[in-house]
This record gives sequence, structure tokens and C-alpha cells, in this order.
Amino acid sequence: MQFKTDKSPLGGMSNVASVMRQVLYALVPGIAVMTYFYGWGVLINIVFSIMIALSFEAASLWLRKRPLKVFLSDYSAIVTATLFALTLPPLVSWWIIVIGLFFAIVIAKQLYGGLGYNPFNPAMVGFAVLIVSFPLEMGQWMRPQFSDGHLPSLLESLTVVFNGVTDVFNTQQWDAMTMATPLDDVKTELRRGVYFSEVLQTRDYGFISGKAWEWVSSAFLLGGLWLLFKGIINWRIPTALLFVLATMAFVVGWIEPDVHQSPLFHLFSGATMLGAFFIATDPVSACTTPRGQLIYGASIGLIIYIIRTWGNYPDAIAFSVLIMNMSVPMIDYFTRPRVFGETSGRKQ
Amino acid sequence: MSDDIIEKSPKVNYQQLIMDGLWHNNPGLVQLLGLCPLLAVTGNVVNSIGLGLATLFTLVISNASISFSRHWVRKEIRIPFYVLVIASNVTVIDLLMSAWLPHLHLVLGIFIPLIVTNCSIIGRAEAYASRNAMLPAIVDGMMMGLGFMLVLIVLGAMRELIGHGTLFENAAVMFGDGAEFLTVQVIDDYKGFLLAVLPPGAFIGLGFLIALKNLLDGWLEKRKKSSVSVIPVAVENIS
Amino acid sequence: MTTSSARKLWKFHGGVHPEFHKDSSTTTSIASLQLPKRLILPLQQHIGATPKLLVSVGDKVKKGQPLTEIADDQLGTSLHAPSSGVITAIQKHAIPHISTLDGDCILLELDGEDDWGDCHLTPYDDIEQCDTSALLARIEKAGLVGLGGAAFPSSVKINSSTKKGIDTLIINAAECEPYITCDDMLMRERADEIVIGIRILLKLLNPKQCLIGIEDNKPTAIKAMQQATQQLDKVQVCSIPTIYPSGGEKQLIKILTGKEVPVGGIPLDLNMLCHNVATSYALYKAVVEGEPLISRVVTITGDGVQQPQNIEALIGTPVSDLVAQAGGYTTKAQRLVMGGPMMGFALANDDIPMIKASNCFLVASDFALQQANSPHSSQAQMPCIRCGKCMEACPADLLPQQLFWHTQAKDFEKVTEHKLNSCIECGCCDFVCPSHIPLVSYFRFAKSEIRAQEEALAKSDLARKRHEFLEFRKIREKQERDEKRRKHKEALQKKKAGATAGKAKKDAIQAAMARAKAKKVAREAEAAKANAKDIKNESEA
Amino acid sequence: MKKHVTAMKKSGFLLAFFAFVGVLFVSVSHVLTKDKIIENKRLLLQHKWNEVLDISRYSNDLNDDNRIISAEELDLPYDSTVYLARSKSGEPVAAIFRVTTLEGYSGGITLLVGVNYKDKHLTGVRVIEHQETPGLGDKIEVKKSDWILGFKGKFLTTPDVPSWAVKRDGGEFDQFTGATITPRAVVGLVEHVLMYANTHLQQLFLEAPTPPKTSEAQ
Amino acid sequence: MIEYLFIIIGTVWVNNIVLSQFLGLCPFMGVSRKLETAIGMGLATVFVLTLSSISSYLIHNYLLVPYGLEYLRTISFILVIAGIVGFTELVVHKTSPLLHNVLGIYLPLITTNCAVLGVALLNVQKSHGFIESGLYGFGSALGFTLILVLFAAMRERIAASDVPEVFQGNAIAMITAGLMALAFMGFTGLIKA
Amino acid sequence: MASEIISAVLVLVGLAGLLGLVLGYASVRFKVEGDPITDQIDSLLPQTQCGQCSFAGCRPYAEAIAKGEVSINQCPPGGEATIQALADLLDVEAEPLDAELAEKENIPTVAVIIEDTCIGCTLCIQACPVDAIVGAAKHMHTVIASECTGCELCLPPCPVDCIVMEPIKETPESWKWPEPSHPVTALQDIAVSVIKKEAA
Ligand SMILES: Cc1cc2nc3c(=O)[nH]c(=O)nc-3n(C[C@H](O)[C@H](O)[C@H](O)COP(=O)(O)O)c2cc1C
Ligand SMILES: Cc1cc2nc3c(=O)[nH]c(=O)nc-3n(C[C@H](O)[C@H](O)[C@H](O)COP(=O)(O)O)c2cc1C
Ligand SMILES: Cc1cc2nc3c(=O)[nH]c(=O)nc-3n(C[C@H](O)[C@H](O)[C@H](O)COP(=O)(O)O)c2cc1C
Ligand SMILES: Cc1cc2nc3c(=O)[nH]c(=O)nc-3n(C[C@H](O)[C@H](O)[C@H](O)CO)c2cc1C
Ligand code: SF4
Ligand code: SF4
Ligand code: SF4
Ligand code: SF4
Ligand code: FES
Repeated sequence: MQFKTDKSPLGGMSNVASVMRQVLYALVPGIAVMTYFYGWGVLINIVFSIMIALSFEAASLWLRKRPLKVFLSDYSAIVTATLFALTLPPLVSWWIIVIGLFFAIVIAKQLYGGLGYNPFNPAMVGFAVLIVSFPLEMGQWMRPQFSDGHLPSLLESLTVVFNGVTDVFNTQQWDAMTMATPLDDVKTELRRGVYFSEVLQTRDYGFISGKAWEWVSSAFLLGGLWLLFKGIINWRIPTALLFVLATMAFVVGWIEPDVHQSPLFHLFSGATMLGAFFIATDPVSACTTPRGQLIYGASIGLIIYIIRTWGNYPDAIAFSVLIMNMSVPMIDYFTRPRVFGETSGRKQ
Repeated sequence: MSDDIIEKSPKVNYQQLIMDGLWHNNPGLVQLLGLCPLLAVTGNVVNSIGLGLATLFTLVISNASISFSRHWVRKEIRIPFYVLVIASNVTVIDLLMSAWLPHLHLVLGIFIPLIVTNCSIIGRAEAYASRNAMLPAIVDGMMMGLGFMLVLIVLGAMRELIGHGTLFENAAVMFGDGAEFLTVQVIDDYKGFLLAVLPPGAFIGLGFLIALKNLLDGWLEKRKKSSVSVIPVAVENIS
Repeated sequence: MTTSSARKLWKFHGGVHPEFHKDSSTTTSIASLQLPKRLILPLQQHIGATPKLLVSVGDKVKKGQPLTEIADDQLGTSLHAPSSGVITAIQKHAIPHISTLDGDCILLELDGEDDWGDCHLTPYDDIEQCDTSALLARIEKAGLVGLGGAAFPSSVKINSSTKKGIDTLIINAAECEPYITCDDMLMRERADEIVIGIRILLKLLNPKQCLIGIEDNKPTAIKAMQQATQQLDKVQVCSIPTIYPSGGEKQLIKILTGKEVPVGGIPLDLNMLCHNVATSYALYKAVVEGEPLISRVVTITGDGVQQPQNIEALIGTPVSDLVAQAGGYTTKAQRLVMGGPMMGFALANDDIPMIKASNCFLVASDFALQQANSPHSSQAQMPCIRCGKCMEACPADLLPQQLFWHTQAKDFEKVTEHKLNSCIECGCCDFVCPSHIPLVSYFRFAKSEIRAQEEALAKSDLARKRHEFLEFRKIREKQERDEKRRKHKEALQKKKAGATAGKAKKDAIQAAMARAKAKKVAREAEAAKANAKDIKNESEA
Repeated sequence: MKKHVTAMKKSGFLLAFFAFVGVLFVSVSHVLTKDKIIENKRLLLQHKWNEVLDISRYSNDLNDDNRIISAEELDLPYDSTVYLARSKSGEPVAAIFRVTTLEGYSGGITLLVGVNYKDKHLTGVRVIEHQETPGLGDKIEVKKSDWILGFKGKFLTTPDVPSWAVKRDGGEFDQFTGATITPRAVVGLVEHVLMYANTHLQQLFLEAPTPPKTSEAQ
Repeated sequence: MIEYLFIIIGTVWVNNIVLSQFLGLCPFMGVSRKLETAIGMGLATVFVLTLSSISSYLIHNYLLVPYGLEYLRTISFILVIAGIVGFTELVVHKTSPLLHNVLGIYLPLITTNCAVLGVALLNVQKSHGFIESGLYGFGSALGFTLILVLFAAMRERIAASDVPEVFQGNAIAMITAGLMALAFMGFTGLIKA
Repeated sequence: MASEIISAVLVLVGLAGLLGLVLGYASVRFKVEGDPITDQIDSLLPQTQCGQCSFAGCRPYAEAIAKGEVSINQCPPGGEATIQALADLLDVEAEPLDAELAEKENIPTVAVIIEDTCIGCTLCIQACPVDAIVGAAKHMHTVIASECTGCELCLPPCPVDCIVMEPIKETPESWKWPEPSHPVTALQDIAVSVIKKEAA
């Protein structure tokens, strides 16, 4: 009797897809809270991004003569698109999304060989390109719904995204509806000599940070914990990142009180939680050795704090992640763990 | 030592020299030499032309002088000697530019003195001029210079177009105040795409240019092969 | 001293918990196989030198008769005829080897009499009375090899251990791999015999302690072993947590003693010896019953056979006969694997013999293997997403994802730096990889590539040395020749000079000079002629 | 040792010789272009001054008639230069301040601020150097937006009128959408210069000029 | 003291000589195919760059300025650099064959590394003092080494990637450098001057 | 004006002269004999000594490479692997094997002497660069397979053509684990097979 010995690649649904799907599930609470505060713009960003990302992915795969179905159904482009969309201000113009995703999917991912090969985090490349090129468009966020912001209806939102703001609102209305993000705003105010505690008293702020942001961040934290529980990500990167960020904020705040943001403010503003649990943990572009992951997470936390405090960019997740991405091969190389049976340094 | 061999060989293949400089061994796309100015000043076409010309002159003159004096130079002072020749040329060009094209001189900044270390020049000096007679050395310098300038201009145009939607902005800087008409607003009401004129844009742009060259080479190769095997007549016509 | 909970246990990093599927083959007791018609005996059953044949085609052999032997200074063991019969051929035949290449085999047609003739070894009834050297000689003569894995010649292991002396004897009864139950059944049914085997080892090696490691999913076996070892002070039966690969010798040692076998080392470096239970049973048989290693217990299992079970079968039995004994194939039989789903390898057909190292034949459907997440199933391979799951599972603390990356890039220098040779090929990484990358296959590829490179390097070094020596020799020979000629000439001259003496000597010299001159002229003339000829030829051409 | 000496001699001599030839060329071209280059530098500066103060309004050479005001005196991070423009008759016409603030979004912003002598109104303001974000803060360049032109003619009536601020802070100057910091810094600096000029301008014209300096052309 | 620290931070991170000043790109692209060679090149550059910024400072301030010969800057700097490099190479070659194995082949390349001349010229342009010049050179070289080594490690990783054919080799390396430059833009504004 | 030029010339000529002195001194003082790089190159070559590189054996070729006289792609027995190793060592771009030389398939072979035909002329012994052939004059010769490098140099001298090259056989012991198919190519195969199926 004859038996098969080959490993034919047919059949069997890949599990990479299920890993990616879990990430998407974990994002749901955050997306829901964001939509609640910022309205349709959030969902439009996500849906449109996913469509564009899949188109770019399909086009590049086709050009590279790679199987479309296998790679389109691995959900990785969808995860990239969703994370990318979450970093965009709601109601940003459609062409900005397209440019960002071109850099994310085509340049940062497919040029390196697609899934698994990209050294840089695609979503963050997309975002960084945009913030560098279109700081104006990327810096204006909606005012969250109950700090007397009027949230545009679905139709209004679609018009703004695809036709431009001026078709729906006049400049004054628009200016009233938008604001800099809390991280940006606090930084501006601190620079003017306003104390941090005073800034927190103004209308757009809640208990520890921006009125909407503290809830959004909590929702992402929840999703992140679920990912941890499911074993999709491990604890090292997020823990090291959050710990170093908070410690830095604590130490600097202790040296110069009230002219810096508080540790809690840092943790619950901007994309900190999203970054710690969903972005810095992108397995493909992060460190892969245990010690390397600690170094990687901690360095990201440190760079975030440095840029937020002394640099130009109000939120620094993207740049910190990218900077550490480029150190990954180096770190991985020098943090190879002790192999079973190697005499440990302790014993000598 | 291989000096004499080449010296004696009667014919220099000028056609090959030309193709090497412009395409096959292009300093910017293939040898990857002289990258600093290539990336730093190609924010727009005008700067590209300015630096391209300066480099071209330097290459020709230094190739000529090095070829001329190649027999007297001892091995251990080879590099200082090249450097001396090139640096003198560059300084002269620097002075002339700052006298006659002050605006351009200002924009190009330290990248004019840095032509001295433009690796492609020393590279040519060592690899070609120091082993060949004057004439081929000059042709080589010219072609390498032209090839380099070509890349500078293409990259400059690409970045300016994508970054600002214009071409020949600041033409006045180079050609004098009358030349403003040269500036073309290619895309009206263009928002601008800053990345293209920032450092990352320079690298990525050059990356795409290199890829484009690879693509073209691939096509040419294929064409050549298929035409050779399928229609030999056509080959005769081409050559 | 048999309490199993008394001992502190350690943990090794990683490991996995696959579905074990051990129940189906433990419902019936160990069956013994009817004599097959024909045995296929591969000459080479394990690493080591090619053995020397003692028989030839047409020979009638008795049961237990040695068929091959190995030179004293070489690694290996002898092979014995598992039953009596006639040797019909010595030729290439399919063997259970990953390469699926054929190997040299002795084909033995059995006469069905199972006649020992005078080949039975003397049984030693009372092992306590035996002297050590006799025991050692017996182990060597009986062709014993380790039955737990690599089939490494036991005599070598035991000999080197007696020389160095050991503290701890480890008996590996973990049987951690899914589906396999041969050790389990052996312990349930023949614990006393196993313990006699262990006592032989104790006598030979006199260690301070002996630890028997059994996974806690085999309570019956644990009980049986505890019962059987009650009398022995030094021996302790340890129930260890069920986790694959607790049976890997390095892992087992870590679990039981907390010590790690150094990289590239062997247990002996820690003054330990590790043997499998089946090996000690074989030891019992060899010493007490005088039977060389001609049979073993093997598990036939999987959803591809009708009645999964353990069979005590002769070495060389074709798999088809084993399966027939197990009730034949079911319709699900799609793949045949020797060994378990984690470490075994796929075979192309069942006309392949079982060998000393065969502990299990798994006949399974693709579906079952896929459920077991075995590398032998066919699942789409995706690129590595560097999730690190493999790293978390690796019992050798390696970074399989990096090893894989560099293997793909064929950067074997980096692969070596990442300590590929510490990989025990356990397959844990394959098992957890969400991208279904056959990592172990990549690692085996890298290992054989590195080995090939080393061999090529050694060969080129050798070639260089030989070439250099050749050049040297040529020069020396030329010198010697010149020297000889000169001496010869001198001697001649001396002789002449001696003979004529006096003024004749002068003449002689002059004459010689004249001769030389004449010769020179002649030579020059000749050269000129040749030259002219050359020129002429050339101009003609 | 002998070998050293000959090798040294040869290399030294050769290099020196080549250096001689090279430097000869360079020096000659230096001599030929020297004056032109200095002239260019002067023109370049003049071009800049002309943007904030019409050249027809004064006739002295500002290169020779300027003062350095120390950082402390003006309460700015760096020393500033003030160029004093006089009519043909030597009458004070206006002063041009070259001042730098570090209040910009990403560092220093250097301005030329022209202040009329008589009524202390602004004859013009231009940005010479800045590192503000392209696309946001760089609208202070005259190339990108005519915002900076809006200063011309403005003056400081009473020191504490709130109109010297961007609209967001209740003043009369526009900010740019999404960028308040940069305009805030520019407005603040101009106001600062005007306040200083209000009180010190007269005295500045009386002091002796600082010796001419040329390094600024860099 | 703190301003010296700022010079180092500034040259390494904010105004990285390769990624934002565009100097030293040829060795950056050329010697980054393997990690070990990159490290060697980095070390050699640190040595030469520091030494040459100091000596060009001395030449400028004690030879050129007193005689009003600033226009000979380029020539004299490059001569000195070439000299230092040549001399170092000869010495290292003789005294430490091991070190020569590591650094030797990179040393001649450094002459044509425009970072070395660039830094010397920038020192003059920014009118740095003696210590500042040395630190500026050292910091720049450090920045160069850091980026070079990171880049080499990345290229080794990319070498095993499934990069589309036309982008293999230099094209993808350029794009990677571009993305690195993008990442480094995150540091803009860190040091305000 | 003249004085300006003179001072410029003096300063620079002085500088250059000094430099020349120093370099001239150093070039003699620190002169190095021998070249360790040759050894490194030689150790990468396959030592087949076949001369296909047009040099008399591997070492001369290594010397030539070290001097920069020839390119690194001239050794067919070494194949791509050797070229890659040389490229790494010398930090140059790897180039494909020289087209003219690349024709021969690179399967490892050994020489085998057909013993019945051999007349024992010893010519092959003299030709073999690694002394892999043993035998005395007028006696049949044999090749020691483990020493033979497969260079084929013994073929031409044999007057009775009794030496043949045989590919080294693969046994289970010498068997090399094959490289698992690349995931992407594997996936490409699916795509192709799917397309084919659809077409059919
Ligand atoms: C090359 C080689 C040499 C070995 N030498 C010895 C030895 O001298 N003494 C010994 O006790 N075991 C020796 N071993 C046996 C190993 O310790 C080990 O028990 C055997 O390889 C089976 O292990 P496994 O089934 O876990 O793979 C050797 C193994 C190999 C592969
Ligand atoms: C991953 C792995 C799992 C193993 N599992 C077992 C096992 O369950 N039982 C066993 O006896 N040997 C197992 N072995 C083999 C042992 O490592 C070792 O070779 C054996 O116990 C030595 O005994 P022997 O010489 O008597 O065969 C395993 C080896 C490896 C590499
Ligand atoms: C990347 C980035 C760059 C910025 N650059 C500038 C700038 O150069 N000048 C400026 O005034 N504001 C700049 N801003 C905006 C400020 O951070 C801040 O949001 C703004 O000054 C507040 O304006 P608003 O009052 O209109 O909300 C930048 C913001 C971002 C995110
Ligand atoms: C835990 C986790 C986090 C991820 N984070 C990102 C991310 O930050 N950016 C991104 O583009 N893709 C992310 N992905 C998706 C996927 O890894 C990514 O598209 C690959 O980089 C593509 O090769 C993530 C996937 C997982 C499982
Ligand atoms: S488990 Fe598989 S996908 Fe994950 S890192 Fe390991 S090899 Fe890569
Ligand atoms: S097969 Fe090797 S790499 Fe994989 S888990 Fe086992 S020991 Fe680790
Ligand atoms: S071709 Fe290769 S193997 Fe043959 S002699 Fe030359 S270097 Fe040696
Ligand atoms: S036996 Fe022939 S083929 Fe083999 S090494 Fe000697 S000469 Fe070469
Ligand atoms: S041009 Fe700058 S290093 Fe080559």
C-alpha cells in the first residue's frame, strides 16, 4: 500500500487569519466608544480605509503574481487599515486616506514582500507620512460630542469627506467643531505658562485627560487586556512601554511640578493605550526575543515621553514605534536568550 | 601595472564609455556614488542643474589633470594628490559661482565644496583617469558627469513636481531675473505633498528611480533575447 | 522507598500539550506476532560505521545467529537473525529512513521453525553473581541499542559510563509523544522484568540513585513500577507532569534533577546515564534469558488501522504484516508515519521493515494529523509573522523564528550563532506555529547543509594539504635526483681519477671539458635547427 | 634610514609641487573674484533691507551704520543688530532691527523689523530664518502667505492695548488655522521691538556706530 | 556642560548626519551589507572624524584666518583629512594586523566620505570653538555609526525577504533609508536653537 | 595682491609638503610584507586544483584575486557558493559565474579507473594534483575515492582512456535534507494550479 509523504500546500485554513480576527474583535470596544464621541467620521474612516487597503493589497499582489485569495483573506491588511484609520482625525478628506494607505500597504508592506516581511509597522508609516506632509489636516480633531460639539449627520459627514468641508459648513462652524487634540492643546497651553491643573479645568477635559480620550483609552485598554488573556500578545511590550512612560512622567513631574502633564494624563491621552496594546505589539515589526521585547517596549515609552515633552509632535506613538522598528534586527541579534544547557552568566 | 596594457591597446571603445556613464554604470543609479548631493540638493530642478553642472566641470577637469600627470604620482601619495587636484578645481568653481551666481551659490551651500568628496569623482580618478590617456579620460569624465546630472535632474523634477506641483521654480536664481517665465505651475491649485521634498522623499524617490532602471533593464534584456531568437532581421536593422 | 510525591521536580521551558490519543492502543495487552514469512533486515540501523557481513546469500541461519559484526574500534553493534531461515538476497530495499532512499538489506526467508540451533546465549540466572566484565561483554554481544530514540549502541554508552562513573541513573519511561504506548504497556505487563534490567544497570554502574520518570497520565504503569521496585532502596519512581517533550533525555534530566546537560554535551557530563525502559527490558532479555536484541514491542495505532494495539514483533517484520495483525487498514489510512506525529517521519509504503528503533507505526488520515497539528498533515504554509509562539514552546530555549529566518536566507553562519545544533527536533515549534511552517524540516535542512559545508571544507583542506605535499614532494624529489646525479658524477670522476691518477687526471679533466664543449656546440646547433624549423613551420602556417 | 629620507623627499617634493600648481590657480581666481564676491554679499543684504525699508528713503550704507544691542538690554535670547537709516543730510529716517525669538513652534524665528523714526510705525517686517512646520507655521514667510505684510504701518499706541495679540487671545492679528503658536511668537516679538524702539530709538541714533561687520552674510 | 550634551544629542538624534544632513551617504549605502563590516566602518569613522574636526579647527584658526586665507578652507581641510587617513592606514596596517583586518579596508574609503569634510566645514560655518568642534565631529560620527549599524542589521533582515525583483538590492535599501529618515523626523524640534 | 598669492602658496605648499614627508616616511617605516588576505581567499576556494580558472591551481588564483587582477567568478567547481563567500570576504558585489565557464553541470564526481583496461603507465598518477591515485608502474591503478576532488586532470593523459568520472552516489548516510519549498512559491503553485483547474 502506498502513502502520501508530500506536504501538499492545499487545504487547511490558515490560523494567521484567526489571530488577526481576534485583534479586530479586541478593537471593537474602542471603536464603539470613539464613534459615540466623534460620530460617523470614525466609521467612515475605518470602512473607507479597509476598502482602499484591500484594493492596494490586491493590486500589489497581482503585480507581484502572488495568490490573491490566500493573502486577502488573512485579515492582516484589514487590521492595518483599521489601526491606521483609528489614528486619523474624523472627517479627514478621502484623498489623504488614499495617500496614507499607499505608503502603508504598497511601500511599507508589499515592497518588502507582504505579510511577515515588513520591517516597519505599515499603519504607522502611513500615519507618519501624513502627519509630516499634511500637519494641518491631520491636527484638527472633532470636538467630542458633549463638550457642546455638534456632531455632523451621516450625510454631512460623507459630504465633508468626499467633497470638502466648505460644502457643508462655513469656517466658523467648522472651527467651533474642531480643536487640537488634548495632548496638543495641553502642550500649547503649558508653553504659554498655564499650569497643568488649570488646563484640566477647561471645558474639553474630563477626570484625567480629554473628556472623550479617557473613555476611548479605557476601551482600548480593555481590548488589549482581552488580547493578553487570549495569548495573542504577550505582556512584555505593553507593560514595559506603559511603565516607562508613566515613570518618566512621574519623575519629571516630581522635579518640576505642574508644568508637565501627569502620568495618568500621558497614559490616557492620545494613542497611548492603542499604541501599547495594538501597535507596538505588531508581531511582524516588533522585537521577537523576550529581553528584546522589554527593551523595545521600554524604549518606545521613553521616546514617546521625550518627543511629547520636548519635541514637536504632540503624540509620538508613530515615530517612537518606527524608530524602534529600525532597531529591531539589531536588538534581536544582541538579545539572543540563553540556550538550554548554556552556562548562565550567574554561575560562571 | 595594468596601465601599460590599456595604454597599448589602440582603440578605446567610446560608445561603451558613453553608455557606461549614462546608463550601465551610472554613478547615481548603479555605483551609488555621490549620493549626498544627489539627495540633498534635488529639492527642485534648478538646484539640480546647478550642482550637476558644477560636478560635470569638476569631473572633466580633474579627470584630465589626473590622467595628464598619472606617470609621476607615487602610490602612497595617490589619494592626497587626487584630492588636491579635485579640491583646487572645486575651489575655483566655488569662487566663480559665488561671484557670478550668488543666489544659486547660497542655495547649494556646503554642497559645492563637498563636490570634493563626491565619491564618484575620486572613484573615476582612481578607476579610470589614473590608468588612461587624456582623451578617453575626458570623455569618461564627461559621460559620468552627464549621467550624474541626468539623475539629478530627473530626481529634482520628480520631487519638485510631486512636492510643489511646479517645475523650474526659482529659475531666476540661476538664469537671472529674466528667467522667471521658465517656472511652470504644472498642477494648478495643488495642495503640495511635503514628503517629496523632505529627506524621506529623496531616499524613496531615488529608490523608485533605481527600481525603474532595473525594470527597464529587464525589459531590454527580454526584448534583446526575444528579438535575437525570433526575428534576426530586426536585430540587423537595429544595430 | 517508592513514594512518588516525595521528590522535588523542576520545569523546563516551553513544551506543548497535544492530544495524546493513547487510549485506543492500550485496551488490549501486548500481542505477539505470528512468524512472518520473510524478514527484511537493514544492515545499518543507526548512526555508526557500516558493519561487516558475516553471512552470504543462500546461507541457512539459525535464530539468534549474528549476521553482521562491527570492528572493535568502530561505533556500532551487531545484527542477529531474528528467526531461522535462508538468506535469499542481500540487496537494496526500501528502509524506514527519512530520505526514502533504499538501503542495503538482508532478505531472510523464514522456515517457520524458529530454531535457535546453538545460537542461544547462556542465560545468567543470578545477576548478582555475574561479574561486570561478563555483563559488559554480553551487552555488546547481544547487539543492544537504545530503544527509546536514536538507537545508540548501549554498550558504548554503558562502557563509557562505567569508566567515568555515574551518580544518577535515569530510566526514561515518560513516553511523552502522542499515540505511542509501547513503554506504557511494557511497564504495565512486564514491570518485574524491567526492574531486573535496571538492577543489572545498578550493578554495573553503582550509581547513588536511580530515578524512573513516568508521565502522570500512565497511573497503571506507575503503580506497577512502584510495586516492582519496592525492594530497591536506590530506585525511585517519579510521576512527572504530562507535557511533551518530557521524555527528551535532556528535558527529563532537568525535570528530575534540575540540572541541564551542557550545550553539545551528553548526560555523562553531569555523571548521569539515561536509558529507556524498553532498553532495560531488552537488557533483561539479553542477560537473563540469553536472547540478543531480535524483537521489540511496537505500537500500531491511528485511525487508519482497525484494532490499534501493541505487538511484540521480530526486528525486520514488514509493516504490512504488523498492520494485518492489527486487523488491517481502515478506509481512512492516508499516511504512514514511523514514530509519533511530532517526531516521526512519513513512509511511502508498507513494504518497509520495522527496525530496532521503531517504537510506533502511526497510520492516520490527513484529518487526524491536522487535528494533531502535525507537520505531516497538509496545511497551507503562510509566511512567519514572528509571533514568537514557537519560541515560547521551544524546550531548548531557542528562537525558532530567527533560525527559520536565517535558514530561509541561507545565512548558515547566523543559524549556527543562534545555536541550531541545540535543537532536538522535537517539533513543538511546528505544533504551535499559526502559519503552519514546517520548521523542523527547515532546521534539518539547515543542519544537513551545515554538515555538508563542514565536510566540503574538511575535504578541501585535505586536498590543499595533499596538493601542497605533492608540490613539496616534487621539489624534494627533484633535489634528490639532482643530488644523486651529482654524487654519481662525482663518484664516477673520483673513480676515474683514482684509476688513472697523477697527470692523467689533468688530461681527463681536459677531455671532459672538451666533451662538454663539443656537446654544447652540438646542442646549440640543434637548437638553432629546431628554431629554424619552427620558424619555417610558422611561416608555412 | 636612507630609504626613509629619499622616500620622504620624493613624496614631499611631489605633493608640494602639485600643491603649488593647484594653489596658484586658486589664488589667481580668488584675486579675480574677490571684489565681486564682496559686492554680491552687500547686495544680498541690501535686498533684504529693502523689503522692510524702501531703499529710496535713505542714503547711508547700513553696513557701516549699525549697533549691536546685547541680549540683556533687549531681553531677547540673542544679541540683536540694529541698522540705522539716515537721509542724505544725516537725519534719522528709520531703524531696522534684526531680532530672534525662541518662542516659535520649533525653535528660533529671526525677523527684520523696520521702525520709522518719527512716529514709530512699522515700515515692514520680514522673516529671515525660521524652523516652523512646513504647511502650518511657515505661512509667516512672505512666499507662502501675505500675512506678514499686515504689519506694515501698524504702530503701538499705548503699551497695554490688547490688540497686539492674535485673535484667539483677543487681539487683532489673524492666526492660521491649526497654528497659533507661530503667529503668537511673531506678534509678540514685533511688539517687543516696538516697545523698545518707542523708548530707545532716539538714543540709538546718537551713539557711535559699532565697527562694521560682515560675517552676517552667511 | 549641558550644551556639550546637547551637541551630542543633537548630532546623533536630531540632526543626524546621514538621515537629515545628507552626508556620508555613499559608505552608508556601500558598507552596510553586513553587520560586522558596518561596525568596523563605524569605528574607523569615529576615529578619523573626531581627529579631523579637531585638526581642521586648528588649521582654520591658526593658519588660514591669520593670513586671511579662508578661501583655501576646502583644499587644506581635505588635504589634512587625506593625510590623517593615509597615515592611520599605514600605521594600523603595520602595528596591528588584527585591527587592520577590521578597519583597514574602510580607512581609504573615509577620505571620500563627505561627512568628514562636511563636518569640518560645518564647524567653521557654525563658528564652533575647539571643544565644540571636537564634540561635533565625535557626535556626528557616533550618529553615523549608529545609523550605519542599525541599517546593516536591517539589510541583513531584508535580504531574506520576498522583495519584488526590481526592488531587490539597492532600491529597497534606499526606500528603507527613506523610512528611517521618516522615523527620525520624529525628533525634529527636540533641540531648539 | 602678489603678496596675497605668495602667502597662500606658501601656506598650502608647506602643508602639502609636510604631508608628503609624513606619508613618505610612513610608507617606508610601516611597510608590510605578505598579504594575509591571500590565505583567506585561498581557504575559500574548493582546492580542486583543476585549473579551470586559468591559473595553475587554487592558490595562484587566490593571489590574483588578492591583487585585484581577476574577478571572483572564475571558479566553476566552487560555483555560486564560493562566489558569494568571496564577495562577502572582499565586500564586493557577487557576480554570476563566468558564462563561458558555467556550462558544466556541477554534480560532484569521482574518477574511477576501469581496472581491466588499465595498463599501469603511471601517467595519471603524475597528473593528479592531490595524489589520489595509487599504483605502481605496470600494475593496475586505483583512485582513492575519498581523496579525489573530481578535477578530471587525470583523464587526458591516460593512453587507453580507462578513467571515467562517476557521480558520487547518494546513500541514506550522505543524503541531504532537501530545502522545504519556499512558502511563497508554494502559494504561487496553488495559484497556478487553481488557474489551471479553472481553465480546464
Ligand atoms: C555522536 C554521539 C556520541 C555519543 N557518545 C556517547 C558516549 O560516549 N557515552 C554515552 O553515554 N552516550 C553517548 N551518546 C548518546 C547520547 O547521550 C544519547 O543518549 C543518544 O544519542 C540517544 O538520545 P536521544 O534518543 O535523546 O536522541 C552519544 C550520542 C551521539 C549522537
Ligand atoms: C523530543 C524527544 C522526545 C523523546 N521522548 C522520549 C520518550 O518519551 N521516551 C523515551 O524513552 N525516550 C524519549 N526520547 C529519547 C531520549 O531522549 C533518549 O534518547 C533515550 O531516553 C535514551 O535511552 P535509550 O538509549 O535507552 O534509548 C525522546 C527524545 C527526544 C529528542
Ligand atoms: C506636527 C505638528 C506641527 C505643528 N507645527 C506648528 C507650527 O509650526 N506652528 C504653530 O503655530 N503650530 C503648530 N502646530 C500646532 C500646534 O501644536 C497647536 O495645535 C496649535 O498651535 C494650536 O492652534 P489652535 O489654537 O488653532 O488650536 C503643529 C502641530 C502639529 C501636530
Ligand atoms: C497583535 C497584533 C498587532 C498588530 N498591529 C499592527 C499595527 O500596528 N500596524 C499594522 O499595520 N498591522 C498590525 N497588525 C497586523 C499585521 O501584523 C500587519 O499587517 C503586518 O505587519 C503585515 O505584514 C497587527 C497584528 C497583530 C496580531
Ligand atoms: S510560531 Fe510560526 S509564525 Fe510564529 S514566530 Fe514561530 S515560526 Fe513564525
Ligand atoms: S524542534 Fe528545535 S527549535 Fe523547534 S521547539 Fe524543538 S528544539 Fe526548539
Ligand atoms: S577553478 Fe577553482 S578549483 Fe579549479 S584550480 Fe581554479 S580555484 Fe581551484
Ligand atoms: S583522481 Fe583524477 S579526478 Fe580525482 S583528483 Fe586525481 S586527477 Fe582529479
Ligand atoms: S557623496 Fe557623500 S559620501 Fe559620497
